[in-house]
Amino acid sequence: MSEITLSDVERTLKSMAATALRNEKYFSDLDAAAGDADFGVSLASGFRVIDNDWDELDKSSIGALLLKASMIITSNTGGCSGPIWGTAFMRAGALSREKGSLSLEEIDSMLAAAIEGIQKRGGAELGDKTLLDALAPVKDVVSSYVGKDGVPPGEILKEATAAANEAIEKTRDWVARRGRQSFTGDRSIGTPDPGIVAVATMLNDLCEEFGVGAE
Amino acid sequence: MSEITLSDVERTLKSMAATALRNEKYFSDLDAAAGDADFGVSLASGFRVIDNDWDELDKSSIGALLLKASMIITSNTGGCSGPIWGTAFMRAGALSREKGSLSLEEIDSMLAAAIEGIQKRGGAELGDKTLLDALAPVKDVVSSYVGKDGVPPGEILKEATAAANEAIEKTRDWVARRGRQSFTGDRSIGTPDPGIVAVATMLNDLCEEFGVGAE
Amino acid sequence: MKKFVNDPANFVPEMLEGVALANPDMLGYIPKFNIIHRSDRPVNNKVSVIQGSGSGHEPAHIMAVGPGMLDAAVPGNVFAAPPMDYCLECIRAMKSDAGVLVLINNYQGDRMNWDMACEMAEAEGINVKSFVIDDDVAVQDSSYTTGRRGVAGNFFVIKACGAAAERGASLDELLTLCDKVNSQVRSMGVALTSCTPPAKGSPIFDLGNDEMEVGVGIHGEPGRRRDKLKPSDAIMDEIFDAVAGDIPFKSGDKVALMINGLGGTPPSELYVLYRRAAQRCKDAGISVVRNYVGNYCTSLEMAGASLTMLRLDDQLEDLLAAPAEIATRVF
Amino acid sequence: MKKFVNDPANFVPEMLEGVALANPDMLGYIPKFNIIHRSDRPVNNKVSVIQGSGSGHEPAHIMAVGPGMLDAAVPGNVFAAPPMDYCLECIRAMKSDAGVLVLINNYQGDRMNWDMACEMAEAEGINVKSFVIDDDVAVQDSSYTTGRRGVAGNFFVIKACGAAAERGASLDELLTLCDKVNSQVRSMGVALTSCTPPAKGSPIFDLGNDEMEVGVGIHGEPGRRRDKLKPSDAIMDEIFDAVAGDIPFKSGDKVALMINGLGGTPPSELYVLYRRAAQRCKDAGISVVRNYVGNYCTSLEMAGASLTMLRLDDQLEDLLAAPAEIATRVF
Ligand SMILES: Nc1ncnc2c1ncn2[C@@H]1O[C@H](COP(=O)(O)OP(=O)(O)O)[C@@H](O)[C@H]1O
Ligand SMILES: Nc1ncnc2c1ncn2[C@@H]1O[C@H](COP(=O)(O)OP(=O)(O)O)[C@@H](O)[C@H]1O
Ligand SMILES: [Mg+2]
Ligand SMILES: [Mg+2]
Ligand SMILES: [Mg+2]
Ligand SMILES: [Mg+2]
Repeated sequence: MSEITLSDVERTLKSMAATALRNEKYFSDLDAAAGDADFGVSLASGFRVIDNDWDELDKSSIGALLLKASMIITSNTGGCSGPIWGTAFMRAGALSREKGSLSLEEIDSMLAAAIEGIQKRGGAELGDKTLLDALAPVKDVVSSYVGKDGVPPGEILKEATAAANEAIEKTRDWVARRGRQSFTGDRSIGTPDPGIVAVATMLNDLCEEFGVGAE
Repeated sequence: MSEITLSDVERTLKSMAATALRNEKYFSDLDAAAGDADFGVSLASGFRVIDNDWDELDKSSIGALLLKASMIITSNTGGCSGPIWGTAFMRAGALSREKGSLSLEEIDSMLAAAIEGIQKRGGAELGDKTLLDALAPVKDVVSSYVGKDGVPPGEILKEATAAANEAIEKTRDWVARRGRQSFTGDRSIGTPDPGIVAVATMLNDLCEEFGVGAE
Repeated sequence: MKKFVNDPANFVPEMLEGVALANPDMLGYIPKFNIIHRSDRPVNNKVSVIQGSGSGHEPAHIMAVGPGMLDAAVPGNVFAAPPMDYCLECIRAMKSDAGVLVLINNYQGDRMNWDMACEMAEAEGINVKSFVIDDDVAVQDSSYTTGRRGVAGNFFVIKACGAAAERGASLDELLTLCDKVNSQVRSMGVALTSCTPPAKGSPIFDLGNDEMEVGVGIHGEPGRRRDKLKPSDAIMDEIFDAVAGDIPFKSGDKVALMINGLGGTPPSELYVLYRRAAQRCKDAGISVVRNYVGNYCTSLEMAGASLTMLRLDDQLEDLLAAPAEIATRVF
Repeated sequence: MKKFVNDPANFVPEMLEGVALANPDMLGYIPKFNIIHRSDRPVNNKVSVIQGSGSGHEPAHIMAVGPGMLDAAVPGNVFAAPPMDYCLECIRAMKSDAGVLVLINNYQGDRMNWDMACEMAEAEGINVKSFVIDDDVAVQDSSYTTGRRGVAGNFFVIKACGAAAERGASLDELLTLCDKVNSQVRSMGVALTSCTPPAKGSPIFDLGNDEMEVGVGIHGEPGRRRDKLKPSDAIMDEIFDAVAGDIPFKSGDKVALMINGLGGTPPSELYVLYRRAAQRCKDAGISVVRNYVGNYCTSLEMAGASLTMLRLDDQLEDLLAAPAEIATRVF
């Protein structure tokens, strides 16, 4: 795989912010099914600041940008999403501090660190029906290509996106055990987890951004 | 006209009570259009006691019965309806104290006294879109037969009922100037006054009770 | 009907029983006549201040009974003035050598029942006087001959009279005070939803999702006008103009400012409204020396709010600040 | 959306501005971080007691700030825990040599943001401890790993700690007290309607006309179970059994009994519920020495109510009776 550049990361972050803003209402509505209808608002509140302050953000390195994003999210996002997403960006940023580009192996480590950070922060395990259940299969796809040469990044993104999309359906009938929806117990069965949908939607939009997919 | 007996008055009062009870919800719903939806409940609360305590009521004379009814209504009916209906029965009862039967002329005087009492009590005038606008045409019908011999009471009741029924439609587009509906101003236009409907409904049921009408 | 209710016919008695059970020391309860009264009243050297109106306005008036406020309240059915007998029994129960003051909100039903009861009580030798409150600027068209309604401004009359009575004011002095408060207080309300009397079982009126009722009273009756729902500030601007423009309130005035919730509107929204009202006062040079944000005089669970402004002088400011104690525990 | 709201994005700040404008002397306001605090706090010889959770629970927690209650509150958006920065700034603003006590209701979002903020504050040398409240018996299935929610029982923890802190209790003593209150308090709620967060603009869930949600929390989330609407007494019986059966409360116990309205339920219905709860206590030999009927911890305008029972000993009874002052004026 060719390296992922700072510019790619910038496009990725901008695209994620756009996804969060565009889907603010949709994500909140998803959270209404078994939760408290604030996920879209919360997610958008951090990404809105990233979007607004984009020109002033420190883009001296990939890590600098991700750590700045982490701080913005943590400062501006309430609910579960601030700590969860803020921690993910912090962990990923810590592993890419001075970097101007990333190998697939590095991306794999960053995903692993983000997942581990989220687990530490919120105590969730795989199977608790949280966005971890989308991130883990995404990381698995990335891991499976580490060490394999010549695979275009777009292909990997496409496959990772498919894995996230599958996670939505696969987890739909699970019981939520974390966040506000966990209190409704079995009633979370049958409704997709908003965090998982958000991860998948961001990946789908990324495919669009990088002109991948649409077969 | 033949005389109206104590037994006729008893049947009349029982029939009025039945009408009030049967239409509790309907009369409240009518009051909802421009008022506060309590007319049916209020009217029923007094007549319910009359109905329940029927066997114990003093039926030694027409006046005794009507005064007892007045007391029960006044004690148990809130809102405008307690004072209005209580006063009407009191005035009518005062004119029939020791009587065992009534001439048409006496009935005419009792209606006049009831109307005057209601006006004194609540300050309403004809045209204010209150039950006075049903009672007045009813009294006019009765008055028109005073002194005329040989008219069966049923005929007079029928004509009086028609006058009350007409009052509903005639006053529908008036502006209410008394009671809770008066506060909504012009918005009472187009909805019938619940008090007028109640008077008309009682008369219609009386026709049934006495086997009049149904031509 | 989305309500905690058993048999709707027992709604009011069960509520009153609940109030009595919750305040065994402070309040007395006479079930037969719906009377809630201070258990330490009447006393002979203090005027008894009482009120009775329909139920459905809670905390008014039953939760306004206590030292420095009402001596007794006698509610009727939901939105229906209490029957004459209830009024009369309440006067009798609260009779005092210093007299009984009946505070009546200006509704025909309330007035007629209380007028009859006062007449009877007087005939029994009880010294009783009544005062009629009419603060609602939504109702001012002279063609509506019953005049203005009494709405949340009533609260200020109760508070001022309650405090003055506690300090030994005579019945005549209290009547003068009533007149002063009533002449200086103005209100207007807006409803966003209707409400459902338990006995009716369905909402009194229907309101579209984008509509509001302007100029509502407190009996669930529709307002003077239906309008499109507007942003909160625009709604406050409209009722502020109507209320402040009525006496009118002027630059330099000191006022008590009340945002009264009609029952179903949460405090968050009431404070959004208060913010604008306070800004408008500031812009107009009116100084808010005391404020009230909460549910004081409601229409069951109606969503909506009203604005009340009372112009203060030193006497009124002092009376509003006087201690009082009622059966509502906030902490 | 039937609400008094301007731009929904400004709903919380405008509410807070309203609260600040209404209490210029008593409360300070730090707009950047949604902080409402006693203007005379912090002082160095008293532990500061603070809380921050989502908005939409008013009067909790912003209207619980005042002498004898909270020193500061820091709300997030509607139903969303405040961002970590807000929590940290609140700790900083209230820091005192005696320490800072953070009262957290048991929600993942609240816990994570406060945990992070407390860690950072400690790193700055601030003496801060937190306590997690979880009184909701509706959530007890061990398979739900976040455990019970904190709901209206929170109020009693605030009141007890607020009073004890005022009397000079140390941070450690307060933590012991928190533990005592939390172990003796149980709650459960029922919703008759959903509620509408301003930013969402429509109800969180739909409920049929004859349905209720049993076991709701205070964040507009649905309950544990949907059921047919029942008469008020039957509803109270169900939640009373769940609450009283949990510790369990026993004959001879002294309790504080709270009927908490969820926002859209008027006092009349709350007293109908109280009546039954009081009867049930009496039948069970449980003596109610203090009661609370009103809106303490709400879900915006949700119609519904919860029952909270706190078992009292002399210490708790004394602390609940201690004076307090908050920014809610009831008369
Ligand atoms: N402990 C956790 N670990 C990982 N993800 C979580 C956790 N709790 C919640 N989430 C994710 O966050 C989403 C909900 O976030 P949000 O609505 O902001 O929080 P809350 O549930 O407190 O309202 C869930 O859909 C889930 O994917
Ligand atoms: N002053 C009055 N004089 C005569 N009838 C009246 C008067 N006020 C009201 N009514 C009659 O009473 C009816 C309403 O009664 P009710 O609903 O009990 O009183 P309220 O308007 O106080 O709720 C009206 O429809 C009208 O016919
Ligand atoms: Mg949520
Ligand atoms: Mg009526
Ligand atoms: Mg009425
Ligand atoms: Mg939330």
